[in-house]
Amino acid sequence: MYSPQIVVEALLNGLMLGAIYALIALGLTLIYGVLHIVNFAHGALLTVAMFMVWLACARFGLDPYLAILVVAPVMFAFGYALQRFIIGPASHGKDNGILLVTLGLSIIIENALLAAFQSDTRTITSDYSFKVVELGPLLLSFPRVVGFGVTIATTLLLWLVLHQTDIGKAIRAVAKEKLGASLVGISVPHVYAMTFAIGCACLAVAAGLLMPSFYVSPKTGAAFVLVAFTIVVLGGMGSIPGALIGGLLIGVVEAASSLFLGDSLGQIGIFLIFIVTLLVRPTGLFGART
Amino acid sequence: MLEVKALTKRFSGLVAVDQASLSVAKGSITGLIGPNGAGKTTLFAMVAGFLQPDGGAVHYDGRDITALAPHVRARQGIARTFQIVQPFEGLNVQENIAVGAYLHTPHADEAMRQAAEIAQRVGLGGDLTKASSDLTVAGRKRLEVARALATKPRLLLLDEVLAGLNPSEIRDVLPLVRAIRDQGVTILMIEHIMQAVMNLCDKVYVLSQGRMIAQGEPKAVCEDPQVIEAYLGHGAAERLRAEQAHA
Amino acid sequence: AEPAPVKVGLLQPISGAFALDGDLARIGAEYAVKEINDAGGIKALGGAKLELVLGDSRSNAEAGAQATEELQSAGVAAVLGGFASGIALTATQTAARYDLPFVVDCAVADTITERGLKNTFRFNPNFSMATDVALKNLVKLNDDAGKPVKTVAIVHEDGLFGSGLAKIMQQKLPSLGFQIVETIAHPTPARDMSNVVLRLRALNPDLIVPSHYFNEFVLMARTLQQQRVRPKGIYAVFGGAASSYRFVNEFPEAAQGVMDCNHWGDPKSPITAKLRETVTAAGKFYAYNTPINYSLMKVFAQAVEKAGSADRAKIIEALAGGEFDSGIMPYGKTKFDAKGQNLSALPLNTQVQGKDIKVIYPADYADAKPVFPING
Amino acid sequence: MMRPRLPTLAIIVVALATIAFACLSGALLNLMIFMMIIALAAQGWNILGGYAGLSSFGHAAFFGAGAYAMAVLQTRFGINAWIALVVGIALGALVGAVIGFLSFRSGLKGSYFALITLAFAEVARILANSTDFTGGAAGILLKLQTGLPYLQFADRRYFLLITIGFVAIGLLVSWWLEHSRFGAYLVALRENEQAAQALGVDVFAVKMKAIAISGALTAAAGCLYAQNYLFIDANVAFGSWISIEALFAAIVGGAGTVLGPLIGAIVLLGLGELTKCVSGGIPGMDLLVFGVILVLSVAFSPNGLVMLMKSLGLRAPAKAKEA
Amino acid sequence: MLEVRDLRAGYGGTEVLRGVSLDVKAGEVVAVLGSNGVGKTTLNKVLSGLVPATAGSIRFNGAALEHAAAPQIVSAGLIHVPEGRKIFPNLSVRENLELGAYCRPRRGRAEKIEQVYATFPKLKQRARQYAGTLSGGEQQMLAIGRGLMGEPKLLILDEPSLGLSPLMVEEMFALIARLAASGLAIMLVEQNVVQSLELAGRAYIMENGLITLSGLATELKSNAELKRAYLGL
Ligand SMILES: Nc1ncnc2c1ncn2[C@@H]1O[C@H](COP(=O)(O)OP(=O)(O)OP(=O)(O)O)[C@@H](O)[C@H]1O
Ligand SMILES: Nc1ncnc2c1ncn2[C@@H]1O[C@H](COP(=O)(O)OP(=O)(O)OP(=O)(O)O)[C@@H](O)[C@H]1O
Ligand SMILES: [Mg+2]
Ligand SMILES: [Mg+2]
Repeated sequence: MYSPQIVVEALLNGLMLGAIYALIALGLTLIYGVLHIVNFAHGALLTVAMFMVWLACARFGLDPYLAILVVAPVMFAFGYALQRFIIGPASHGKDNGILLVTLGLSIIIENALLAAFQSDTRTITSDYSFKVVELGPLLLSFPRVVGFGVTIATTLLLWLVLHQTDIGKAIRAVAKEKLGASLVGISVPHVYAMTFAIGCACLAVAAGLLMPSFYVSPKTGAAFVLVAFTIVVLGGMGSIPGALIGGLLIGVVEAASSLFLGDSLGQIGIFLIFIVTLLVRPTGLFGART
Repeated sequence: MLEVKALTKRFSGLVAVDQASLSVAKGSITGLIGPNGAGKTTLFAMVAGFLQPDGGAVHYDGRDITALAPHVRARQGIARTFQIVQPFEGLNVQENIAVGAYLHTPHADEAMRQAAEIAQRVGLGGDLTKASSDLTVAGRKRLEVARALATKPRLLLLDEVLAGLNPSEIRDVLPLVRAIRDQGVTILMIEHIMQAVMNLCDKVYVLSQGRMIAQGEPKAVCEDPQVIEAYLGHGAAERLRAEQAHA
Repeated sequence: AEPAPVKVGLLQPISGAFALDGDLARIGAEYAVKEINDAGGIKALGGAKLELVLGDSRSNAEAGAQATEELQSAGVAAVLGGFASGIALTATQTAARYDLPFVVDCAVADTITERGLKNTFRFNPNFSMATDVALKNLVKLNDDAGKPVKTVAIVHEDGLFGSGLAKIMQQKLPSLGFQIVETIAHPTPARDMSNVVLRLRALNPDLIVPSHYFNEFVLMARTLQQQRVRPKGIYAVFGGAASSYRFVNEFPEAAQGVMDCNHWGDPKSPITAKLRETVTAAGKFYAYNTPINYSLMKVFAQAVEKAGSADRAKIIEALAGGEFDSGIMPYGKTKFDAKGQNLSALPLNTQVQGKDIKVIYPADYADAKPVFPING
Repeated sequence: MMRPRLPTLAIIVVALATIAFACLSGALLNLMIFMMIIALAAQGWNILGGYAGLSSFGHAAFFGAGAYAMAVLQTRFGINAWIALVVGIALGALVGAVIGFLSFRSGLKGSYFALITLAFAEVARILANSTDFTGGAAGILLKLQTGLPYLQFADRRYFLLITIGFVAIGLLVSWWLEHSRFGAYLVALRENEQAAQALGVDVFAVKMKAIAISGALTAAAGCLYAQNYLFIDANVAFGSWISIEALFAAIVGGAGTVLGPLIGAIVLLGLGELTKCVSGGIPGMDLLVFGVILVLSVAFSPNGLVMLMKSLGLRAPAKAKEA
Repeated sequence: MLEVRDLRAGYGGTEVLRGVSLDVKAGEVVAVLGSNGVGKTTLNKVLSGLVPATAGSIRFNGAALEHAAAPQIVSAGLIHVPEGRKIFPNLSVRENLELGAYCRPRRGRAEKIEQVYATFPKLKQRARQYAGTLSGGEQQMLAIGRGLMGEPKLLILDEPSLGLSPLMVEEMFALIARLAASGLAIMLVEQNVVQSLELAGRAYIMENGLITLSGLATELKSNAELKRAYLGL
């Protein structure tokens, strides 16, 4: 039906978009893996990061990719404070509490942004926005290609942090054994907050990668949450490689199914893949069985 | 009553239970001992239906029950306790036990009454309204036993219910186990506390690295050099010998 | 003594997804109320002032119904607005229970007036009317340019609005000599338009007919530009962005030449310019909600004058029977039919030309000539 | 656990009905109908999410099934509203059974279960949005015609009474759960599935029953919604807002308690209306305040409002004694 | 080195420790014995900062620790090897050991690990294996090894022999004896009364949240009442 060139281009495009999904899912899966919470504020936090990037670019004239270097530390600190001073104390460590607190936070953040920025849509125009990478006959969007590369690098970096540094090991340790962690002198609330902070920093990176070709409004993040959840479950909750592979997979599935089913029905493709995977492998692709 | 025939279980490469067989006579107390990680708990899980074996069969009362779901086995009279205790944390002690009692009565009042009675029997009579999460390890082990008893089992599988008790407490529990047996419940128990094994068991099986390496009367098994090598150690064997001589 | 003011409800999405639209509408309505009151209020009621009561539909149907109930409790003489079809459908129904007159602004679903609710009127054109005009003008546009367009691709969002339009287009375009090569639906919000654009690139239609909201249009236009897809024209119907100054400002290149058939105020009226100024001064980008709600308020005031009373039944009677000046909307005389639809309502065709949005059809209101085909 | 007795429940229901009849009209009546619909949906959620510990993020699937059954049967097949209501409720149970069969057979629980229900609801939403049978994206408009056979009333207090009746049924079901073997089994499998199995609980069967009951109650809410607003589309009926609303109300009120969902629904929606007053013309300000209050309420009543009331109630006499 | 005076603590409303006082001197092995549920584990948790003390004092090498947080206590060298091991199952054996030194500078960590390996050669064989897949006895060794990595001045061992096979129990006590011989102060909480008293210099008997008896292990061993209550003789 379609020429091979279009199909290849669509799949590559899906792969690259999937990388950004993966980056968003990365934070989510990390937070899930350690804090065992489904973070409903993730979408809203992505929106916050996107607004920060927008501010940095539109107001302070920063390059969107350079803006990541500024926004990531800010989001890191913001995430740290959020978990340490709000989510942690308010939820009393209960699953239902966390659910409500993160849902409540997403309402707060979304509406605070609405109050501050109105429901207006913001975009930035950068030199890259319309640039393409020509690969023979294939036209690949430059921001997407950058996004793909940065995602892979970020995932690797995260992997290294988790496996080579003390804090990384502490994060993994706390994920499975809180009491034992306290007994070797790890401060569990600190590690929780660090995990949340890293998750938020990942969002900052994703925001920087998205903004050159996307828009932001107070509700933008919501468009990505559902797909991020799907990826997290697909890859196996708490699994970093799972999030990466899951993201790429969902990107490709989305591209293929929207090419052949249309964009609307194509969304079903994502959910069907998700449902079938769970029914066949209830802990996701890389999830450990409990 | 229970025949375990050449059961095998693998966990991705590791053979946890390797062609192990045992049989439990009706009305007896049978022991299952062996080093840590020998596969004892795994074997229990297969008998109770929580794990599907990769080979072999489980016969109960002469019938092959290998394919039955755990709740069906429970209804046929097989009850187990968990080595790592698994109380219903949100329920109090009495409610915990009542869940077991519901197997034979749909009425809430009756189930709660039976629960109180059983709690009394295992020594939890004073803790009926305590949250199960507030019990000590030993309390929770009793709760495990009580819940299992509430299902009115004919075969009771006990997994290290004596661990964490001090010698005098163990001495107090031994009659309880015997009393359960005397009321017609056949018992298969995993235990590391040899004092109890020697005192209670009619017959002992020794599992090591998934294989059954010895079986017989407790005393004979403890003399078995293979068992001493793999499980008891010379020190413990000495001590046991000394104790037996005393008794 | 001062006569009792006439309360009029304005139901708009002040918060939620459509909050921006609600805001623009409010500016228009407030402007009209001020004008009317400054000119001495409702003469028939001894100079009674209009008092605007705002109802927030929060961009969803239940809240719309709830806000209508609240407006009813506040004792309004009528409700104006509604904005989105889903909200308008439930809100008019709620108002119907109280025989509360309800004049819909820009919700386009035909069904809104087709249920025969006595209280419900619609100021703006519905789907069918708008598409008829859109198609007529499209044929004219194509004929005038020497029929460069043969193949058409329809891209629409999959909600009530986009799907409804696409359906009508699919029915009618072939009989007008256009071949539809593909109809592509996408969800709102869309995360990505690349796949849509890739399909368009493969199909290479002469004309793209999009109907979706602002964000998706922007995404698509940017991706089209990036992927170097250059159709002979983009002809939107109720396009969320093609009649948006924000789009024109931020993406002048992608916006160039895009045409839209949409609600649009008379560009030649001096009030249009004033409204634009007011909106811009508030730090917002001008769009059609402002002139519509401005004009709608004017129509309402005339109806009250005609009724000579703030009584609901009388206002309904006046609305049903009368002919009204249409403010700055290009509707000639507003006149509602038996079902409550304003028969003279009419969308305009606009095109982005340079840094401005120009009206190209119909000739009566046009302030520029169409540039078509755009790419050679 | 807080276990209200039957007379208490009866008093609450009668009180609600009296309030409805005696002193409400217009906006408040409308609000209360919506509260009851949400309370009913939340009660459905509570059976599965509260008692059985299987939190669902996709109760919209049931809500939508009910709503669409109601709308499609009446508009397409001219079926009587009451029959449509019964069919809608049955359909909710059936959808529950199907989702349950698939997910429980695969042993899904926790977040995995929550998210697969969400996926089912999303699939339903997308399908309903693109199928002509369900009116596609245009949704379905029900005819405004009052009279008992149409389940629409000129005096809307009667409709409110019907919604209160359903809420009462929901309360009864929860009450029964707290006093029956089935309920004990639900809680047991919530706390520890393996242990429940070991005690002879057919976990799969119990879960299937729970999701069917849960689906039926929430579908009833969907039916009533369609009948009240007379318009539904895919985003209304299958949108994630209702899944969240149901879960929100149940947990804020107290998951796994009889009165939690009702109290949660009343408090949340009441609060939503109240905060509207504080917006000060700034868009989003009201919801912002709402969110802040929500977080604070979780912080200070971690087990739900029901438990908070209980502990306040219990502490009061204790203090009296000290004095 | 450790001085505990009139320590009180509990969970929620219930008080578990009702005024415990005890001492551990440098280089000494002290056994804490008692029936189930008397509060031994709770005492350990209070000492290591997991459960807050409601009253009383804890002095460790002169520093007041009753209000200190866990990391501070670990840094001070008071290290608790908990009941049920609580190792990190998803980390490798080596990583578990590395985290044992979380509160210590990275320098010299490798040498310390080698020292632990020397004490527990089995752990060296399993260095790269996930700790969760170790056998019960190996996990107990790892838990102690992890404790040693924190450079303890006082090591609290809570029921190290629980659930271990007789052979393992034997090995475990031998090991504790070796650690004690190297000069490390040890507070040993055990149900295995006989072997504990053989190993310890002094012992405390706890009942119902209070210390009811204390003395030299050799004396306590022959205490008639004790024999009846705890040894089942
Ligand atoms: N679900 C599982 N997945 C992988 N390996 C497992 C699993 N369950 C048990 N094992 C492994 O199987 C072996 C046997 O374990 P099992 O629990 O049966 O031992 P055990 O004889 O009960 O030991 P202990 O006396 O310490 O309780 C162990 O090596 C254990 O790590
Ligand atoms: N987390 C907790 N919450 C509430 N009560 C608890 C908790 N942990 C322990 N308890 C209670 O505190 C008391 C003392 O428990 P602790 O674990 O300190 O006893 P122990 O002497 O270590 O017993 P064991 O020999 O069984 O380990 C017990 O009555 C127990 O029920
Ligand atoms: Mg075992
Ligand atoms: Mg203890």
